[in-house]
Amino acid sequence: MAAFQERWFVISKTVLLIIVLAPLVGGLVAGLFRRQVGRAGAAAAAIIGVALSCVLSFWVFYQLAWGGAPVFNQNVYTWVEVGSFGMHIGFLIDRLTAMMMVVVSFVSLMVHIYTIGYMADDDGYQRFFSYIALFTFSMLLLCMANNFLQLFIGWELVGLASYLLIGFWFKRPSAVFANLKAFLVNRVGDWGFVLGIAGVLYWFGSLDYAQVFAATLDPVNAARTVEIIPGHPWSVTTVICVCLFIGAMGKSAQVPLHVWLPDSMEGPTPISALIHAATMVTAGIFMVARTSPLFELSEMALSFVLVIGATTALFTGLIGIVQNDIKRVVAYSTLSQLGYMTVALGVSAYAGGVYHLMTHAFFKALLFLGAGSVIIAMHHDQDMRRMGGLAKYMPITAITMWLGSLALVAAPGFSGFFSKDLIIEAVGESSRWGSGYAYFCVMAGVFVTSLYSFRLLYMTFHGKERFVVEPARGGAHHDHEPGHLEHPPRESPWVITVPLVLLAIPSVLIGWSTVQPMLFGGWFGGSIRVAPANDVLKVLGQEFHGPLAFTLHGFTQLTFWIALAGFAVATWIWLLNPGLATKAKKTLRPIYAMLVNKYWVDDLYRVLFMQGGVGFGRGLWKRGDVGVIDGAVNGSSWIVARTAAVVRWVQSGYLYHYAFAMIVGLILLLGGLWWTVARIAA
Amino acid sequence: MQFPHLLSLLIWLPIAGSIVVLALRSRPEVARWVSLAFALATFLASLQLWTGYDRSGPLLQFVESQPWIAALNANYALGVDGISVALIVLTTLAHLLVVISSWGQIKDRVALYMASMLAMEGVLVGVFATTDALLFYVFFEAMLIPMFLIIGAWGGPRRIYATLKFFIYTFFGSIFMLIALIYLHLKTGEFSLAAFAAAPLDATEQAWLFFAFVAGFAIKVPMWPVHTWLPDAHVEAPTGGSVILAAIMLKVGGYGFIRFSLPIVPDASHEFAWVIIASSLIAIIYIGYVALVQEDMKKLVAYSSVAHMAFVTLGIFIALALVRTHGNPLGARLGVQGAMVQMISHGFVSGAMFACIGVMYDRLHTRMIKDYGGLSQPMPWFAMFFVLFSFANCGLPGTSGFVAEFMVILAAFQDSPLIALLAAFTLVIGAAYTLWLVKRIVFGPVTSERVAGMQDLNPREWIVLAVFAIGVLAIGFYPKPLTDLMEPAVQNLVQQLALSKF
Amino acid sequence: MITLAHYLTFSAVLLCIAVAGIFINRKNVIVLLMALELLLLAVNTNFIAFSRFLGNPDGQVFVFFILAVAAAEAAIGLAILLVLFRNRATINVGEIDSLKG
Amino acid sequence: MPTFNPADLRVIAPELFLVCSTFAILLIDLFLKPTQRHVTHWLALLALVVAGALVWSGAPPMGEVAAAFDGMFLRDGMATLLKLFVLLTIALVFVYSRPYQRDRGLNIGEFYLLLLFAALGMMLLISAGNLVTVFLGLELMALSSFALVALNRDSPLSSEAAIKFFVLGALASGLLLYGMSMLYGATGTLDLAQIRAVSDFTAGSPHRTLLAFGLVFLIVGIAFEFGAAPFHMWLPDVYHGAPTSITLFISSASKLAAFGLAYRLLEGALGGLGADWTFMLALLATLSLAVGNVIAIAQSNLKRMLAYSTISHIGFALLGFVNGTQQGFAAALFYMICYALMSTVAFGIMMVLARVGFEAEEIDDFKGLNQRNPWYAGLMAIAMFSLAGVPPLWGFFAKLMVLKVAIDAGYLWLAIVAIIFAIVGLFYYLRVVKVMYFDAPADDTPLVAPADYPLRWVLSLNGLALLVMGMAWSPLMEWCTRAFAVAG
Repeated sequence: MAAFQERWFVISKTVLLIIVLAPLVGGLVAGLFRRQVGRAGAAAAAIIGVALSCVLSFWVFYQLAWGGAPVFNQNVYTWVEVGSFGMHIGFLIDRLTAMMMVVVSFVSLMVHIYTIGYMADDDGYQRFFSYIALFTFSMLLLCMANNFLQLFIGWELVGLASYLLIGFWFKRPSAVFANLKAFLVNRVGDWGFVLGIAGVLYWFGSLDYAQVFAATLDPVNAARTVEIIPGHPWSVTTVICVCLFIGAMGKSAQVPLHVWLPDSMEGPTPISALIHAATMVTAGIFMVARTSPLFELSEMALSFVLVIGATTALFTGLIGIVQNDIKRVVAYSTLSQLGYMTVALGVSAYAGGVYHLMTHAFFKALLFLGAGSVIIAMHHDQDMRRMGGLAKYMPITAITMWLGSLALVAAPGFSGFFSKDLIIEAVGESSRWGSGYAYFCVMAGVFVTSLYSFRLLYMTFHGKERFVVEPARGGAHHDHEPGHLEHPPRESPWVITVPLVLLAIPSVLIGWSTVQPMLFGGWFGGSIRVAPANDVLKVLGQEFHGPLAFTLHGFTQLTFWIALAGFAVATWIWLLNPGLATKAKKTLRPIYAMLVNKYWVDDLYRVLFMQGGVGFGRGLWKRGDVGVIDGAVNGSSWIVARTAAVVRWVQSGYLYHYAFAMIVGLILLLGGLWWTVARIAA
Repeated sequence: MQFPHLLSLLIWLPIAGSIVVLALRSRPEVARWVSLAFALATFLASLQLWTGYDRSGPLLQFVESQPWIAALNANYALGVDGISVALIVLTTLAHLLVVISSWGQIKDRVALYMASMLAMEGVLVGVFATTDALLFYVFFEAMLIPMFLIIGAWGGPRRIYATLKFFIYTFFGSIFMLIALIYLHLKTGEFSLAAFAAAPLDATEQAWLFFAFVAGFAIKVPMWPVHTWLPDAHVEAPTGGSVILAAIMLKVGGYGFIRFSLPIVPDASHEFAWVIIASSLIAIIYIGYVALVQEDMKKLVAYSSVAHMAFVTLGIFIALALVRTHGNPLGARLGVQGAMVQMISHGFVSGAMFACIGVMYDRLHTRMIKDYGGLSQPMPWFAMFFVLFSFANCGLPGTSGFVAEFMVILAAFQDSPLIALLAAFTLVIGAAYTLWLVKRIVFGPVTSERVAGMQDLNPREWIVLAVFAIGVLAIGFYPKPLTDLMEPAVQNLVQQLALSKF
Repeated sequence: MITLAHYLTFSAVLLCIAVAGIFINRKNVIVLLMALELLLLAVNTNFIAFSRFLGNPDGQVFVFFILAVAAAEAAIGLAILLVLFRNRATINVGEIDSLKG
Repeated sequence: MPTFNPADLRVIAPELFLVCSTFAILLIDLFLKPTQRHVTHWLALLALVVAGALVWSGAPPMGEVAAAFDGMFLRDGMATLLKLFVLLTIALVFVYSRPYQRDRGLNIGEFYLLLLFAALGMMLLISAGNLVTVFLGLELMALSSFALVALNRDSPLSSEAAIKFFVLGALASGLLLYGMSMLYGATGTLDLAQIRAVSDFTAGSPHRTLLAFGLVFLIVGIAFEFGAAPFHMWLPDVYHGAPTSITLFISSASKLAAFGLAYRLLEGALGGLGADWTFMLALLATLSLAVGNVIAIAQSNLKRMLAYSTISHIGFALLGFVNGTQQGFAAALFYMICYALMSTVAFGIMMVLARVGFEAEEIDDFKGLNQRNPWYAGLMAIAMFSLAGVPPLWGFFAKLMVLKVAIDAGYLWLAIVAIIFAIVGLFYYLRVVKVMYFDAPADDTPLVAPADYPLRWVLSLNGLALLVMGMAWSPLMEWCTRAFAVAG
């Protein structure tokens, strides 16, 4: 029995390798052998791979959560070894990782299945499967890393997958613009991230999590400072954490590096759900939680995190109110929710952040997939102004979207309620610099979230039908005007609705069973380290008396009433009084303009970095390289050639000039003689 | 069983091949096959270096030595350490690929082209294999001749300007190095690198020698601001020439820094490391911006080569600062290793990029970015390779480009976070110019009828690009065999750096 | 009293006249030949004077050689002059400038 | 009391043989019909070969000097080496120019005889131990050269070149003689070794001023023979105007002989004034490098370009002289030999390509040569790269050696000047390669070399030698070094 226990409840490296590699293999088969395996084969390969890793992830999760398996921390192979700097590829599997693995592989599996239906008509079917399988591989690599190197490798590879998927419809100029933008903005974050990693290696002497986190316990390391600008000693942990967090800002789309995420909606909807809502964008959150021992050492870095997160939570949510593209609304909602998670990190409620990450992954994936379902029904039209009243045509989608939205607005009892309310309360508890501002932002954010969520539901599923159904006029399938459908919208096939339902279940229920252990029960164990003085969750935990009590208590909270106010306003404007919105638009023109133009941040970046960069480059090229450097190079050869052309006429052809030259030479030599004699005499 | 004079074989086999090929000028088809046979034989022979090299110590291996010039006490002395082995294998591989890829590209004076390539191969192997400074110099300069011919005879419209610029520019730099070598010879009475390294030199001497070496190697690398020959040479060179130029010839500069500047004038190298570091950082940022706005894709990749090679010089000279100023030999090793990996990696990546551009050029006969667009539709395989190499070019993990840049940035941080900050800007700007290129060429709607009619890769091109891709990915995912190969040599070098010559 | 210095000065003056004759003359090649003879005369004067004042006959022997060679030189010079005249119909120094640059 | 010693005849056996055979050829040639001119050709070659054999076989052991006629005639290691190469280059002139001369109706006895006389003069000059023999050798060489330049009697350019060469040459030898008279006046002897003995101990004496004054004039003469700036003015015009075969001779054998002249006078006679003449030579070297390399760029005529290139090479060779030691002379001699054999290739190929009515002397005449005749294009490219001093060709190592000795002597600045101008010079050599390889031929027909197999083979060997010597020049360099062992 003991032997069985040992075998059964010890995480095996082979299993982990299969978890990581199965999607990769599936992806490679789907991608490289697309002709040989065909559409069905590619889908099967990718899905089998992801399903395998999903099942095994659940198994590992089970081993850790209930089987009492010890934390797994082993290197698979050494990547580079320079003296005692070893850089490895390896796995650290603790509960935090296991949770991420489950979330990633489960959502990914759902999306894979959904894709069968969503992409059914697309020429790039196999390619799509290979990309999302590749993404799953990369994301798992990222989550399961036991060191910063592998974290960064996964980090960049998910960026690659995101790039490829945003630009999946590469014939669309907007898509290839968006994927470039996404990658470059992420690279700005990575610029910081890589410096953070360099700092970790330099000051902690290793890239291995375990060694680094052990070293953070040494007060010497915590107190160390560096003077990057002479005369200003900064704590090295602050430098490292700020740098790392800049990476997270890129990947998790925090202000001011958020600009790529709305544009990334150019990609097919399944990947918006998978990458740009559930998993990849939360990598930054995960990374901060993972490196909590470092962040805990720097109050300043956490304040930075807090302020950035709070700003993102409120201000990107506001933009969501004025969007008409259904996916963009959800995208801005994602930005806002990422802000919430970041705020949680900023107040040291790492578990809260991660918890919200998990619940958000489910309901946001649900919302995106639901939006995708709507989009299919509308024949790839995403404009909500041409929807309305869809609930009666596609009930499953409508219901699941409602459930997801309720989770999003933190309706008591839904999963989002547990995670978000706790974040807000944790902010309220915190006394960190910036927490006042953050508290205001997250509170206001509740209203905003409620507003845009219900606006979306009303504009899409309820009210007047704003599309026209007209039978096919013999034209090709795609060439009809926006808002004109050949046949009435209809519910999506099962490959689409089943994932919706499967995602709706955790969106609604998961909070009940998990909130107690994960947030207050120390479920994460050593994965997350919080300094006792910062532990706001512990304070909250003292008042926590089970999920039911918490839910009931939720109805009495300010946040609930704020959300309800948002619901009321949304109902008033978009359901009961259509036309009010237009009026409001006119009266609040400056604010509306600001929101529609996304605070002009995109324009600023375009002028400053795109046009500015190109102009700067052209200046350097034309003035610097061609003008100065080549000017000097070609100029010197020009001077030589000119000199030659002139000096050659000293050779005039006349004998007497030649003789004269000899006499000059003679005199020169006599001069030389005089000079040497004088020198010798001296 | 090891061939007794393996290094000599690697030098002279291709040169002999070039003579044989030259004799076949009236039969181009035979000339192609014969050159392929020679290139393949050389490559296979060079694999023996890889397998037979004893990785346990820094000693030179496969040593050969014959008296060469009694009057100067110069020897025909060969010997390799891990760094040389890696570069030699890269050289023979790149030449093999070039011979294959130029199969259909070169139709005029095939024998002369192939002969130039083979001669170049021998000379380049010689550069990396010799341990005698004079012999090094001879090889160092001799490589100009075949490249001069290749660019001038098979190049683009401005080939004459480009090839003369290339030749005179590089000659200009190296001739100062010659003076330095003569000076060292007069000082030591020998030409062996070991003797030079052991020569006592005071600060003034070292400073002069250092700048003489810099003149030679910086132009070859090329470093800012003496890089302007490279874009012109690349743009005009035929594909094979560009590949060799980028993949191998530029490495000679970095190799020279490792073999000459660091061991012979360590103190001056340390004193003036800031010059090189500053120049490297300027190259990374300035050249990045310049690359961004290029309209000619070869020029773009050429500029990106300059920026990438800056990581080589940065890694090498950061090491000095680390050893001497910070007493951090471990960081120094990381920097030098990074620089060396960058040399190999850049060999694959830039070689592959130029091969890709060659594929496009063969079809449309233009290198202007605006003439392309939406290639992924007519040429999906090509698009896949091109995107892969582009990501390698901007240092995506999993490709070789990442390994080196990562290591150099890590090392640079140990010297100064500010240097690392500037160096790491390559993450942004490198991605910007590379991926913008990808966006304009590979993605988007097909821009013209001519693009729509482009054929996807033929098997020959496919093989070449696949080999490059394997190299890029292998180093990217598992660089350890490569770094292990070079580690003893790097360690030895760093130990030497710590020793001042005063 | 005529000293060595006088001879040397004399020969130096001859030399200067000869040289001047070569590079100031812009007319006739024959004059050049004459100037060259003058040059050799300056040298001969030097040798004889030195020989006389050193009491060493070697210099005078040398002078005989110089005279003999000068004759040969003049012969060749005139021959070339003839060829030149035949080809160009001029012996004006100022017109002999097709080779230049 | 000096008496005639029959053993002296053994010392001058090569010269004696050459004199006798030249006269014999002179007589034989009188009786030959123009169609039988090849007899003269082969006899002349035979004479050179036998003379060479005699030089070689009778050579004194290295480091020893065999003197004849009271030291008027010296036979040392340097003489042996230099004479062999002089004879070799003249033999090359014969071989290379036969078709060229024949095509132009210049394959006449005078050509061979004058060259043989010039060879004799050079040998005498090289072995001179006395100012008289220096003078005689020099004049024999110079007078023959004047006549050779005018050999093509119908060419206005040739005659113009000849008259310029003659007037300036006579001026230079006049000035040289004037300098010799000063030497004589200062030392009371015409014997080089005795002058040397005096010159070694003149510091502070009034003789010294006189010697130094004479030295200046000697240097004028030497520089003229070399063609060092600013005494180079004759050189481009003569190269250009003379038939290519004669240009070949002047650029190769004459320059070797000039080395002999310089060595005998500067080191043999005035070694004690080394400090004075090294500086003057350094000045000349600088000027030569500058003038030669810069003006060559502007040339469109290959012969003229090579003339300026010669001037620059003389500048390089003088770098060896400024060292003023055994090593320095050895390097300079090595350089001159190398240069002579490079220029034989270049001019040889020009003659191979020339046709009746077509001189192949404009650079543009070489357009697309690679397509028309790849072999000679290759040889020409080798010659050009070698002249430019690009490794692994011989020319590079010659430059290396002189740079080395110059730096060794403390003339670092001069070495740097030299390399900077070498870069300038690179441009015009590369231009020739560019024209041959990169330009389209004006005429696509293959250009076949004359069916003269000795010419083809020897020229090819000569060209390949530049490549092979790049790897195996060590023995020759050692020979050069030993040639100067204890010679002074």
